[in-house]
Amino acid sequence: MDTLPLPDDSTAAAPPTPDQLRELYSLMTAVRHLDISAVAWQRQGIIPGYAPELGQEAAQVGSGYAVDTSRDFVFPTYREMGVARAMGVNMVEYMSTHKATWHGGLYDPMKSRLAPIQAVVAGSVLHAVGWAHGQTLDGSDGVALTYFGDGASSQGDVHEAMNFAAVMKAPVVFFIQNNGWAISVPTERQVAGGCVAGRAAGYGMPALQVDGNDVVAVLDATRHAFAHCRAGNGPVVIEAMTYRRGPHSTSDNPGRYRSLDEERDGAGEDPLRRFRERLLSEGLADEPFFAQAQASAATQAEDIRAGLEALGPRPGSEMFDLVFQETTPVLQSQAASWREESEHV
Amino acid sequence: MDTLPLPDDSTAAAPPTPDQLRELYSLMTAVRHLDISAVAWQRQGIIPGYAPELGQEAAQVGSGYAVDTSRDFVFPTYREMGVARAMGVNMVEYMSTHKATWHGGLYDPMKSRLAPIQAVVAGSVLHAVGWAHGQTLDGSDGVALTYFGDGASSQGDVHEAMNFAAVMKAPVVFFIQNNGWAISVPTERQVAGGCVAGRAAGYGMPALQVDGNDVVAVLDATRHAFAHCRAGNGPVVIEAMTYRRGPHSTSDNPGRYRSLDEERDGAGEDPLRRFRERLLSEGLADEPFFAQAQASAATQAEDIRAGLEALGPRPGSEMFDLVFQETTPVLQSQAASWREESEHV
Amino acid sequence: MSNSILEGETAGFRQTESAAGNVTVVMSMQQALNRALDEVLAENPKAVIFGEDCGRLGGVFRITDGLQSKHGENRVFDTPLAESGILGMSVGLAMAGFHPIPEVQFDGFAYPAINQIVCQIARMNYRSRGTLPMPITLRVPSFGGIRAPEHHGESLEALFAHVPGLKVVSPSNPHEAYHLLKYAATRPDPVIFMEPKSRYWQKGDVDAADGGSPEGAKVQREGRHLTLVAWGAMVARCLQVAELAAEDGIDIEVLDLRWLKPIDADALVASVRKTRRAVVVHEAPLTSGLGAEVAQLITQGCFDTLKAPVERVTGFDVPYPSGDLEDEYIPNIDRILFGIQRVLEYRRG
Amino acid sequence: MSNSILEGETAGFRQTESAAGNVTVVMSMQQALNRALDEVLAENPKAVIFGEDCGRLGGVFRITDGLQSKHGENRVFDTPLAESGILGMSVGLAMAGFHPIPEVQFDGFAYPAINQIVCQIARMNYRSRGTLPMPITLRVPSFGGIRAPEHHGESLEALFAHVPGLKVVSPSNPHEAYHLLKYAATRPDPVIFMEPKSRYWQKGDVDAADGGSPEGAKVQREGRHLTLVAWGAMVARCLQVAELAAEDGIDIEVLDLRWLKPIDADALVASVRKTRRAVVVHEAPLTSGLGAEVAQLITQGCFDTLKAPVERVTGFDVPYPSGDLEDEYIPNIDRILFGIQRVLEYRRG
Ligand SMILES: Cc1ncc(C[n+]2csc(CCOP(=O)(O)OP(=O)(O)O)c2C)c(N)n1
Ligand SMILES: Cc1ncc(C[n+]2csc(CCOP(=O)(O)OP(=O)(O)O)c2C)c(N)n1
Ligand SMILES: [Mg+2]
Ligand SMILES: [Mg+2]
Repeated sequence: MDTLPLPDDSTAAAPPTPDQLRELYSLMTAVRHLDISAVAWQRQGIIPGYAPELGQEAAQVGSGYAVDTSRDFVFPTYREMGVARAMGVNMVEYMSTHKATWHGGLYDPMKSRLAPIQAVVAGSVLHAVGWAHGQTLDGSDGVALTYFGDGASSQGDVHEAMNFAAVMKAPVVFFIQNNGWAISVPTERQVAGGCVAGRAAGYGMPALQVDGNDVVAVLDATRHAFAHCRAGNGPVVIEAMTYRRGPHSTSDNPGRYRSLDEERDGAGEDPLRRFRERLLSEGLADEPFFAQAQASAATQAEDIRAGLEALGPRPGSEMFDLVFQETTPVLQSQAASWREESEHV
Repeated sequence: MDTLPLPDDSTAAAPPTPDQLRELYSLMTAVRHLDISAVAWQRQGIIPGYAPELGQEAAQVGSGYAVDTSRDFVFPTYREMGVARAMGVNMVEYMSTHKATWHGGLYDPMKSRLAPIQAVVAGSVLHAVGWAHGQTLDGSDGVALTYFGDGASSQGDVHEAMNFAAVMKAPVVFFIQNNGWAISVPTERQVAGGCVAGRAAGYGMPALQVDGNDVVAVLDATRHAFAHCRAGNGPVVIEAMTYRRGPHSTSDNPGRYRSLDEERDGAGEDPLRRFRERLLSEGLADEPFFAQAQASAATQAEDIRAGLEALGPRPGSEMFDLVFQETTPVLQSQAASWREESEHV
Repeated sequence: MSNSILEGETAGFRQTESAAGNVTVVMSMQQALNRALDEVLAENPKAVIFGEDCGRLGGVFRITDGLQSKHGENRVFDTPLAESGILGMSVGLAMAGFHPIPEVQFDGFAYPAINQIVCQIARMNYRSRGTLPMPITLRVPSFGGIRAPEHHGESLEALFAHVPGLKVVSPSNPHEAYHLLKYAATRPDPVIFMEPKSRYWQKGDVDAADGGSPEGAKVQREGRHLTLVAWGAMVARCLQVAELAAEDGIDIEVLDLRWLKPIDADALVASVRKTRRAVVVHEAPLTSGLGAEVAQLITQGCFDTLKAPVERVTGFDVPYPSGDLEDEYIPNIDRILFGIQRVLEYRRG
Repeated sequence: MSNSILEGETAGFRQTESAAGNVTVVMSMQQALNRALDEVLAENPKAVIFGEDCGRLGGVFRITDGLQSKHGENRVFDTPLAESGILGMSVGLAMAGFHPIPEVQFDGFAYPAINQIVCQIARMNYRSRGTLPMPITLRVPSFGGIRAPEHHGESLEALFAHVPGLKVVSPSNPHEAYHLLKYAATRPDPVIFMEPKSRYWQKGDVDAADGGSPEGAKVQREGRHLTLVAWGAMVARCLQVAELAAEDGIDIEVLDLRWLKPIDADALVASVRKTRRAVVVHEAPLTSGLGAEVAQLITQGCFDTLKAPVERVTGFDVPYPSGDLEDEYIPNIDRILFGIQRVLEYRRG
């Protein structure tokens, strides 16, 4: 399961340069900081809810960093803040979904190359396959990268997507973050066979299972998978083994289903600290660099908070105007009576 | 993929006796005869449609014969006439579905141990898992046997069923008849990875791929699988490689998507003729036996035709009476006005 | 399914010239739909057709007959047997700039795809604030009447019409089929195109040059005494009923609703303000069927002129039955006449 | 979702004795549902509860809190994350003699299971000619109002009510919740139990000994001038509206429909024959919503006494919006009052 024959154009999957490694660290630091801040903002009432990605920074930043936003397209779930950040998405617009401003987020998916936030578990995995097949039909070389969880792997749509992709040789990377939990249900009660990557062989697809807490390993696997897809070899499964260190969401209380001991044992090493030690030991970064990354992360989070606080509610008329490209008389008349009644009050 | 460690109680999977072999042959002959007759009946206007199982007699009779109707339960599709026959289901009641008398057929599923005919592709695979889990909860030793096709394997429900069954160690035998086609779509454009059995490993389930045109091999595999399940070892996948020799249904014209040459190459040896030759060469049956089996098959088919022709339409009141166990005032009043208006005319 | 239903017409079209100089061609609805798809593929290089058995076989109803060999395997292709997959894939193709025209083989097999239809196709334009339009035309052979197996005779219009973000249309004859499909398949929004499968092989005049307005409802027969509202296969039946009633001096207007979402309330109200009586006919079960919406729109718009409550003649609240009973289930001429009678004879209590 | 919504009540129940000697207990709807399930499990050894996070966690809304530790892992268990799997498995369990009480975690996640619900659960009794009953009680936390993520605020009652073979019920307060769930979960037919999630933490009196009839609709407030028809969370809102209207001398009857299938047409007609005016309120989009059915049943039964067409105050034909806009979408007090006003001021043209 763990090997993927490199396509000819192997420079596409070259190892990261020192600059890139430092950039990865800065990104992970920013993501970690924003994630912890968002939980605090929820407690402070600035946002009504949030789904933390604590512990998944390496899996998210490593994979998102591999995306070529000039041609690829990414399909997130509700927990891919780190991917969005690594891809350079406007983070106020991204976080607006958690402020309950607009479900899909306010960012432009076409410009960002990131599909709208998806709250249906496994909801967009098939979209990635369709988009990828569109590349084949167009003769383009974009690759679809679709994220989902260990829990999502149980959904029928994931099977249909893998089968379609493999039958059609669509350029899709199925990126599973196996974070050990689907809300309260641990992987061993969710994923028969023990891992999602093990399913790929049944579809005649290669799979890479990687240490999802090692950002370089994740980046490397993702780059390999992209190169494989781009060379016309069909879909690839990547399963990044990681851990959801926080609650499922700010509404969740993990104490009801796992003990602190279990958390400590399951979580393994902190991906951020681990990367930091690696950079230090390899002499690629020093304390001032880390301090600077941290300070920048704090500034970014502050800016995002300010942006979120400045964000007013969307005008109610958007409810009506954004349903269709071509509106209907019924919607227009509903909009008119909505306007009348809300102005009247 | 092709081995299944025998559970301790290996007598449960004993090879068939000569009497049983002859019975299998008689059953296959009866099924073949009824199948060909049913196509003729459709042409004659006796029944409006039919889904032939020509070529799948070994797969169906061999597996259906393994069922212990005192404790197991079988979940068919729309093409399991041979299974029903091998299980001893009343064949007029079974065939009534093709006379458009009642969708599920008129047989009693509880007494027959055969769920109603299922027209949704992959529709009942999950039912088998639920029924099987019920055996576990009850501490009973029944096994669920669920049939589906190569086409059906693409449905999300099959994945959910396999995953549920494997996670819960439910006593289910997933029996795929890979007959090469899903209407006009050949297996290679349907089943990524080339076979359904190859998927089982991903769920940590054993799988047996058998020559579906060899009735003894099918019986043997099914008995092994039942013994495995009954011993509490969880689900098993059996993929019987066979061929749909006829059209998809009496509405279908295979000439539009496959040539006669392709049919000849794909179909392989006729399972009935092959079994006959084996019985002959092993000295287990002779020409008078075959003639007798054929005569009996013809009589049975005639009786079934007579039974079907005698079958009147069900009373319209059943439309209302069979919706619920506890009817509703709305249904009663609809039934009343239906009765009034149809009597009035 | 009986064999005859699935046998395509192969003969050439018979042409006649109308007074206005338009050329009308006699063809079946299957032929009209096939021709419309052929033209859509020719006119829009981004249009793609796919589904179960759509390619080589040309569909179990032959609606896509010949299209793969003419337009190539990239434009018309078979998918694996998974409806959620087909519709989910459509979303991605639309995001990539295509105009997907998927087929669900039969009405009842839209259910496995409902999640993708309701939660994805219908909402992606909204969720993405208009940046990811979903120009998806989902063809669904629909409704009953062909003595088919279970799940092959369903009427899902009430479900679809309730879903924000979908548009729903159903043609009643070959002419409507040709024009409405060409219109639907060029829209930037998702349209569920419900084809009345029992009418596939009925022939009728198609004037390809002049379809009239493709939007809203259409009066298929003018009348003064009562409005019959119907769609799909029930329109032809209502026209038959109107002929019969005419023999008794009852002059019935038949309104072909065509668009089941958005519903043309103005047309309903205009017709019933004139006739002051209405019966709505559909195959789907009564309760929470689209007939309730139609009746309420009429009542809302014509309350002061209505002579009797709007009557509904529909399928019953029972699962669609097997062939032997389907004539008991689908509104037949007698039941529609009884409904008309109830309305005509209504006296305030 | 905000945190407070999901915080369970842990304090003991406050008891009071009524005039009739019945003991009423003050509890939240979450507590009432939890108690009902506890009793159902105790009374019927074949009852089993399962779904996503139902076991150890006790459900994201804590409705099954403590039931696994009390009744064991065979009676209350977690499944993998697949709604079609959960409902499909329910069919098999029912065939094996169990009474499954599955949970779908949120309304919007019933869509992936619609195929199993519509084509299997609702039809198995019919298909099997009554030999395979489907005593399945599907609990669905439903409707909006909690500023939740997308797909967590849906109203599926019109869809469910249209499906032959299903029964559908929704409680409006803790007392109804306790009794209707106990009733639903002991029926031999499939019942969709729609829980108004925005009301889970509201407390009310529960008289466990005396629930009254569990069937049909229920007048929650008597009135003379107009009938407000509602279900689920909208009942409380309508009661509020009635209080406000009373200040203006308008005496409103509030009819809690409770059963959305079968609908208690007699109760609707009885109420509106008295008040001669009706407004139906629901959160679901207007078009093809259950309000159309309710309105049509009223019109059909009260045509000669109705003073104005039945008015519908509902969600709009738009996807359920994000938290910031949900108060614009869900019928609020003002919109209901406007609807009442339109009915009261209606004059024939
Ligand atoms: C179809 C569907 N069912 C249920 C839910 C409710 N839900 C949201 S997240 C979640 C768990 C998902 O687990 P996993 O896929 O492992 O992703 P993770 O949350 O661990 O990132 C559930 C059950 C949903 N959003 N969609
Ligand atoms: C959910 C669903 N989709 C589509 C169909 C229409 N249909 C009936 S049989 C069939 C092909 C099934 O192929 P396979 O599973 O290989 O079984 P076989 O017919 O070969 O026995 C199709 C597409 C259906 N009955 N159900
Ligand atoms: Mg997870
Ligand atoms: Mg097949």
